[in-house]
Amino acid sequence: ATKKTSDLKLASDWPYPFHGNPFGPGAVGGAWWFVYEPFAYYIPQTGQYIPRLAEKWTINGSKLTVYLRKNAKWSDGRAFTAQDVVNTVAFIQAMWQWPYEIQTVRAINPNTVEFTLWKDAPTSFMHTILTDGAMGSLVPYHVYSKWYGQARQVAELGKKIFYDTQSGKTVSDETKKQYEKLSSALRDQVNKFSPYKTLKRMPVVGAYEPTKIIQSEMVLSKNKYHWLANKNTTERVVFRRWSSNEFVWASLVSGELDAAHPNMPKDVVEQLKFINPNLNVKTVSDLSEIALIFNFNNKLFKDLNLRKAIAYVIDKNKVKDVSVWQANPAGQYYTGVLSSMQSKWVNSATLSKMTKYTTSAASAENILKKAGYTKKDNQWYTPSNEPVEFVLSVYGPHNDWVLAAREVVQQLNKFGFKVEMKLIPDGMRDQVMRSGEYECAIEFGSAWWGYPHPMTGYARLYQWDIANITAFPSKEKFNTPWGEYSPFDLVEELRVNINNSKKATEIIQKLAYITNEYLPVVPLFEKVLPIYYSSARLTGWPSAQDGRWSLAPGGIERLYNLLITEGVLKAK
Amino acid sequence: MNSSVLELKNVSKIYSIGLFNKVKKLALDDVSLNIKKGEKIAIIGESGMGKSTLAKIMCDLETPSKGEVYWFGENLSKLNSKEYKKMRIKVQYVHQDPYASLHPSKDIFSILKDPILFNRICERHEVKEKVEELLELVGLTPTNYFLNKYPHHLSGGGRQRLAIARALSVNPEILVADEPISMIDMSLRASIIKLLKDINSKLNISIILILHDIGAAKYFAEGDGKLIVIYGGKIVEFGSCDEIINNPKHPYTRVLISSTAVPDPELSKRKIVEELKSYEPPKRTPESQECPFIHACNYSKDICLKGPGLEKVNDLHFVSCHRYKELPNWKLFN
Amino acid sequence: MMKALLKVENLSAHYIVKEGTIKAANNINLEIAENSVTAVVGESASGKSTLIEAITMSLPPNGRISSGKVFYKDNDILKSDYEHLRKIRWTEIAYVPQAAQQSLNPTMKVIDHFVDTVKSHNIKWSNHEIRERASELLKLVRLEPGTVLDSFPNQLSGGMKQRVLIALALLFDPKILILDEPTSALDVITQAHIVKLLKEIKKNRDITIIFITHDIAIAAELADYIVVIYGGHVIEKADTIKIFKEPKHPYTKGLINSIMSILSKDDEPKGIKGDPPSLLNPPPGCKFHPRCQFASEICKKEVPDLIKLDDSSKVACFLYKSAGGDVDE
Amino acid sequence: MKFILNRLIYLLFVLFIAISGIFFLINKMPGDPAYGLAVSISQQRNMDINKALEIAHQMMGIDTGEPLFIRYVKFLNQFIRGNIGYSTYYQTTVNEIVAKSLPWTLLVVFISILISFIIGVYLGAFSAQKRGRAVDISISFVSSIIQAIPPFVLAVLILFVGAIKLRIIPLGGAYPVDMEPSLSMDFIISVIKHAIGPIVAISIPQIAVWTLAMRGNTPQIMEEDYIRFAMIRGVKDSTIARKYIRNNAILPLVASLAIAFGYMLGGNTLVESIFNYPGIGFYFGKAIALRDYGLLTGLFSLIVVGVIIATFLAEIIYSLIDPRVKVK
Amino acid sequence: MSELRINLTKGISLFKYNKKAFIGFIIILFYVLMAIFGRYIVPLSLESNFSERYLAPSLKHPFGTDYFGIDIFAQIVNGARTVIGLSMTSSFFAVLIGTILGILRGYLTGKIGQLVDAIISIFLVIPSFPALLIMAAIFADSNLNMVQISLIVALWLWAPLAKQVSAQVMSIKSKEFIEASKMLNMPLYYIVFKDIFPLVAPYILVNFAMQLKGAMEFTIGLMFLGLAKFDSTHWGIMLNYALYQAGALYTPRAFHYPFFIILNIILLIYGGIIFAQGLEETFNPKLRGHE
Ligand SMILES: Nc1ncnc2c1ncn2[C@@H]1O[C@H](COP(=O)(O)OP(=O)(O)OP(=O)(O)O)[C@@H](O)[C@H]1O
Ligand SMILES: Nc1ncnc2c1ncn2[C@@H]1O[C@H](COP(=O)(O)OP(=O)(O)OP(=O)(O)O)[C@@H](O)[C@H]1O
Ligand SMILES: [Mg+2]
Ligand SMILES: [Mg+2]
Repeated sequence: ATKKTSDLKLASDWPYPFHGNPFGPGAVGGAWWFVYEPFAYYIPQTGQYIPRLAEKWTINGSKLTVYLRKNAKWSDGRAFTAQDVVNTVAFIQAMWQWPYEIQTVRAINPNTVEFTLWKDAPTSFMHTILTDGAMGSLVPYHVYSKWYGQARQVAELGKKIFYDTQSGKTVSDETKKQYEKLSSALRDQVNKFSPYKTLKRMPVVGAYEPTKIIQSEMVLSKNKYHWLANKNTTERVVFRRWSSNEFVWASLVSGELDAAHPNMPKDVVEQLKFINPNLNVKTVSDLSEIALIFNFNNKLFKDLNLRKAIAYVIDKNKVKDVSVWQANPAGQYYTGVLSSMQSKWVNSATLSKMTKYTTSAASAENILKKAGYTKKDNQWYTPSNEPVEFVLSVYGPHNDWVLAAREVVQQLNKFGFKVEMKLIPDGMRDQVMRSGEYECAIEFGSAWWGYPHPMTGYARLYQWDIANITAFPSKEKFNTPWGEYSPFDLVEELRVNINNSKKATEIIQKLAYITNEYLPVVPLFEKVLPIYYSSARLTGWPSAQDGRWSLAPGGIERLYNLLITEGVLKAK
Repeated sequence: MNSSVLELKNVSKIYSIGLFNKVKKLALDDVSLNIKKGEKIAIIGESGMGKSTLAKIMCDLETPSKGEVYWFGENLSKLNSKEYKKMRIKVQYVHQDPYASLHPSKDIFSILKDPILFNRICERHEVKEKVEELLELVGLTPTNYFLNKYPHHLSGGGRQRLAIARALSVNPEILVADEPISMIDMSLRASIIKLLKDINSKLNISIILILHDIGAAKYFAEGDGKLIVIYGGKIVEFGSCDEIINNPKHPYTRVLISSTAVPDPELSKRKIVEELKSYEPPKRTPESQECPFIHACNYSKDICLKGPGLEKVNDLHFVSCHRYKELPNWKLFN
Repeated sequence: MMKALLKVENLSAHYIVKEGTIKAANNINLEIAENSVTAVVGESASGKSTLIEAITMSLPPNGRISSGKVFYKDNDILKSDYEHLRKIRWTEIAYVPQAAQQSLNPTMKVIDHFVDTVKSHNIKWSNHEIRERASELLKLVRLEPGTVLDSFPNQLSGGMKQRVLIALALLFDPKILILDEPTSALDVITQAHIVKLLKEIKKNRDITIIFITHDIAIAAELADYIVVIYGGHVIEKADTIKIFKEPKHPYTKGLINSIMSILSKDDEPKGIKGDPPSLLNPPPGCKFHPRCQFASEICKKEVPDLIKLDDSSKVACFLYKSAGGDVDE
Repeated sequence: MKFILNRLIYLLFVLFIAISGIFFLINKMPGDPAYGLAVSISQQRNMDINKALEIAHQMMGIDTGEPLFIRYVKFLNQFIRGNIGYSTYYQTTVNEIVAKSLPWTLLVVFISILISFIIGVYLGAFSAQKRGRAVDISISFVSSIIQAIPPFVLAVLILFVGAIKLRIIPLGGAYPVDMEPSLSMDFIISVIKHAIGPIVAISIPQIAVWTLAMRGNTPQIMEEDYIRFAMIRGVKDSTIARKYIRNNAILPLVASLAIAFGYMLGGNTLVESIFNYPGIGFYFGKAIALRDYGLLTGLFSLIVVGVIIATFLAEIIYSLIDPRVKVK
Repeated sequence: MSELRINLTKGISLFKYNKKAFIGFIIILFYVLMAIFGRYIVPLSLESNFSERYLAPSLKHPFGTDYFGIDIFAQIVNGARTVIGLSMTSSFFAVLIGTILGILRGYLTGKIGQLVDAIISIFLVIPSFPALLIMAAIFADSNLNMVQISLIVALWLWAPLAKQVSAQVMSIKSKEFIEASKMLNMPLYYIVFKDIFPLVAPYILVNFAMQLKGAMEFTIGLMFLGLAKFDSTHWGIMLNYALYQAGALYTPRAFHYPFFIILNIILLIYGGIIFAQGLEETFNPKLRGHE
């Protein structure tokens, strides 16, 4: 039997991040963006929104009004309406205790929904509502209507508790207990109901519906009711299980994948391109940087001089070479703004005030000597005459990190620090990091996931993950040319003023200065996604300059979905 | 003088064997026995009849399933460990297989020295002397030649002598030897029996010798020795050796005697050997009531279904057979 | 003396081991008369089995025949090729080796041993015929064919196994039946029974029997002729009556003297002093001289020849002078 | 019967202790099964990881507050009912995962053992017969070398050569997604094709094991008296080799066979992961990496049960074939 | 009876008779010497030089260079220390535990014997590699020293040996010379150490050589899992870099990279295997056949 080869073949792991229909066993994993659709896609490189489920939207203070696409349909042919959006929000608020930032959601008419944000919600949350695939199309009302009332009840109660807690009011145990009771009752029922099993299908609003899942492969079939169905010529998307990088390399060589984004050593890339000349590669910033992070509870690293010395010693280019050779090496300034975006956010006047970290052992030595460190037999000692000696932890399963760590260790040892390396075993990264059982480590430094803006990165450095992990005293005030500021407060201020670009830029200058001078982390390189795509069976891959590639970080399938639904990418 | 050194009272032994431990085997059936100091006793019977079991129970290497064992008048099961330890070395056992009963990687000196030292038989500096004395006693001479040899340097007979020497090293009063000659060359067997006889007369040690060769038993127990014939775990005939050999009463004893080869080609042609009804060993279970020999015996009757007890023929002779009086007169040759 | 069916000339065999060579059979000369029973007697490790194995060409892999001839029906067996040998084995010469207890394949039923043997000799008997024949033979050795044929070896007792082997040996009515220690692992009563059985076989069939024993008393009961082996040498051979009446060689005398018999009266049996010789480093001269009370200087240096004393007896000892003056063959 | 019963009770006791041990060991493992989900939530929603973890716990139904002992009692209670656990990651019962994956593992293990046993026994017997000659020396040399190769290296090499260089075996999976499981020829062929990689990877070291075992066993058998007696009887060499030598040399291996089978149930993690083959081992590897305690405990216990059953069978087989234990 | 003819004295003149044991011994000795002295002879520079990666074997780099441009030969020689050290100590502990518990199980009867038997059975039925993985996860952060790590590895290696030893001891225990010792009032320690131990010693020695393989595999695993301090010259880690990180299989010019690592691993384990085989043949003459 000859089969039409209008398949897109990809690799992914599942059931990440959710289980099939989010409320029932099954699996979608990497199929997420094919199956669910956000109201719009956002192209970080151009700052453009591409409308998807929404035709347009308006923002009015804390109100977001979304006008739904009239021809959007579920894959079982039912129309997609505002009621589905209302239902979805109720369900995810009930089941996931999130996003409570949405205080109310209302169906104004079948094609219009109105979101009202909670008073304390950051305005950036509008962006999240628009671009997050979970917000509108997760829970078909016609399938889950039976539980709508219950979900609503749980969601309202949850919101109430959340708002009360946030505003410092105490919540009675009774309320909490009732909430527990209601929510677990709902959870049980919904989890038991698995559309994939009960209905033998899972109605979705996205361009593809998962139709078959086995351990090694997953098939998505085209939703023929999708609003772009007649442009889309790709009948199926087939995912192979991404079990290991080598596995993906092998599949790329043998042409069993149309696109994938594994890390690949330079020689392997050359070899694969040689064997399979149809293979192209496009590297996109992953909107994150890999950094050396410190545990500030460790006396050693409290000393800024040592951190600065380390920043000088490390040869970023070399690290990048052995780790992810395609990556952008960290620039000469460690501003917390990704180096590929630095020119856009940090102005030259600010840069000129800052320390420039060109690799130089001499500078490092100077700093240390000035600070009272001494060197004997190629080993540095602190002013209190203890050897500078520490362990660098790195998460074992992340190959590129391990390679980077190895190189860093080697360089620091050569300089005269005594550094040992330690692998964090599979599954243990979170545990080790959060418990602070490390001295220094390789981790994501600044990262712009979700909302591609410096604010996201600074929040990570000074308020959330990194701040928590490293115990960097971000609430303390640090000296800047503009006065003393606490970075924690600066981030808060930035969040409030995010839509005021002048004010925001001013704050960013201060944060950049503090980050560069006080080194909460030492960036090593900016991570990139190398996307390997094959033109053997498909045509229409965008040119290398096309801004749409920048959709890839945090959901590379968005890019593929956009390209095939619009009929740009199709079988030869 | 004639004190009892070892006594068995109604001893039985039951083994559980087989895949499911289901098969119960009666290896010894209600055996009573009283051995006096300095006595010589030969126990004979075929393979699997319970000889070794009996010997091991006598030496407390097996515990009886029923009945009691007395050493020097003391019930073994009632002794505390200290008393037991003291008595333990007074009863020694010589194994059948001199290849397995000697540690393969110890030299002769340490084989003999260790038990002497551990049991404080003599002072440390006298040990060598004592060892040489023992070697001399068992005929491993010149002693110097043997001291640092290993068991594998010795012939079977030599090993058996060594095993006897080891048993004697702790000055026992009872020596039980389980078929000590069966793995030894023909030409050396007699001398081992002779050695045991000499030990008995020289050291006044009671010796219980287990054999399946009735000729050797006769050689050993002739004169003042006793003979026990055992079949299917039961004593079938018991008494003075000469008496039994010359006038066996039990049908089994008779078959046993007539079956032994006679080293005389002419006589042997005239020897009368009875055909048995069966050549299989008896299958005895704890429930067995019948005479163990019933299945093979040419004289068995219904009365034999209920086992006979040991009956007195005369002061020196006991037999366990309902029909011993009705048997034809004993003669070995036509 | 009747015509010799099997004639062994100057046969020597040795084993190769790490420490050197073991000369287990040395310059052996034998004649086996048709329809006679010959017992080969000697103590353990004297080379009895080796002699038989050499004659039947069934030495273990490290055994070698260094010289000699073995004539069977005027053909030298040692020169025949393997296939020929395989064919006359069992059909003409059946040899039951020493370890009867382990000589049956534990994974095969008794009947299959018969079947394999028949099939290997390309004899066109149907399975049914083989079974008939096997039953017949088992009855002869007083075994119950019904149960025994379908038993596995470990379900049989030692005596039964020995009898199975004898039945198996009679499968093709061989001319010569060689038995290595057929009774030594058995109890007296079973032993007597097997002896009786062999006597019957000898009486009722045209068969020449050679058997090995270390118990010279058994030989007395069964054999026509006795060959005494010591240290790998034949030291005496004679007919049974003569050997018991007047043993010649000091060793034979000692051997007979060490029998502990129920008949012995005053003359105490006494064993032979000393240990059997090592065949790896044998003493020079007569192998028996270290244990011999009559040993003279010459015994320590030279190996005595086997000399003929009269028609039926030969001895290898310097105490004797050849009757006919000539050395045996 | 009493023996079997005793043995059974004893093994159940061992099972109980082993499983309890496993439970506590696994629950002592640091790490959080919800971490992966939390990371992806926090990335996609631009959210603090701690908050994300809380949500992830909620979503996965993980109650972090429950005391370990209570969980243990619950686990045992369910285990006795044949419900060996719940996978937080796959959000389904372990039984369901086992039902999906065990058949594949059994398929691979069964075929591997069969193939390797047959080949190994033949090679070993052959080698033993040619003892000392060039063939024998090379066979035992190669077998020893194979045993020296770390298993994962072997698997990676087989995958690389078979799937990438020669392209004769598919890259992972048990069957292509386009096929419906059925008894059709096409499906069976494709299943076999997919299983080849793991089978070869498991079989090669196993062949070496059996070869060496058989080769080591045979000389002892060759020395047995019944072999010599058969030769003396004039039995043909081929019959001797087959019925007398090989059949007896195999016997002691048969018991090991059962044990090997038991161990292989769990010993395939590496191979199945490398070949992306959806058997027990694959999920076991996943369970460890993901800290899916429920899945881990369930699978681990299952493997232990397998080993115990195999041991038990081996004991019975052994007592059946060992003449010394046999009752008349 | 024949099992007992094992003779320790044979061990001394062992090499004269057994080529295999000799070769195996030489191989192991070679690596042990490498582990002890290698780093004084072959200096190691871990400085990466990306542009010199995958240089083919030459006089300067006997095994070529790796993905980082570092000399492979130097890394192998210097890494021998961790590899050999860890596996030897692990084997040692495994053998120690196995022997002690095996003898206990074999010798003791009654409740304690059964208890020991149960312990052995439990460790036998728990698959060792996964268990080790879990142990590794548990102890990953405890900064264990080499001895502790070896103990953790040994914990999952000893059980089969204990079983073998206990079987041996049980058969020796029922031997007549033990019975004789008991009758002669010999104390327990005498029976265990003077009577039994010398006879199980050869089995233990054989097992020690065999354990090397298991210990090697386990310790390689442990490094990945972070239980052992990371040593980038550990052969297992090197191999992991070669196969997974650097994708050397996919790069024709990098053939030598995994090749030499695998070669050394195989050679070392092979040494252990044939040493054990040789010992076994020597102590159990039946295995030798007729040669
Ligand atoms: N440990 C045991 N377990 C089970 N059965 C046993 C055991 N020891 C002996 N028997 C059985 O008890 C019976 C008597 O055995 P025993 O060893 O006492 O006989 P024996 O007369 O010494 O025989 P042999 O002449 O062969 O040494 C035999 O049937 C034997 O099979
Ligand atoms: N396969 C062999 N390899 C080495 N030496 C052997 C071999 N078989 C026998 N011998 C040795 O050859 C000598 C003669 O052995 P043989 O078996 O012929 O003696 P035997 O008289 O049959 O003894 P037994 O009465 O014990 O059967 C002995 O020293 C024996 O150890
Ligand atoms: Mg006995
Ligand atoms: Mg013999």
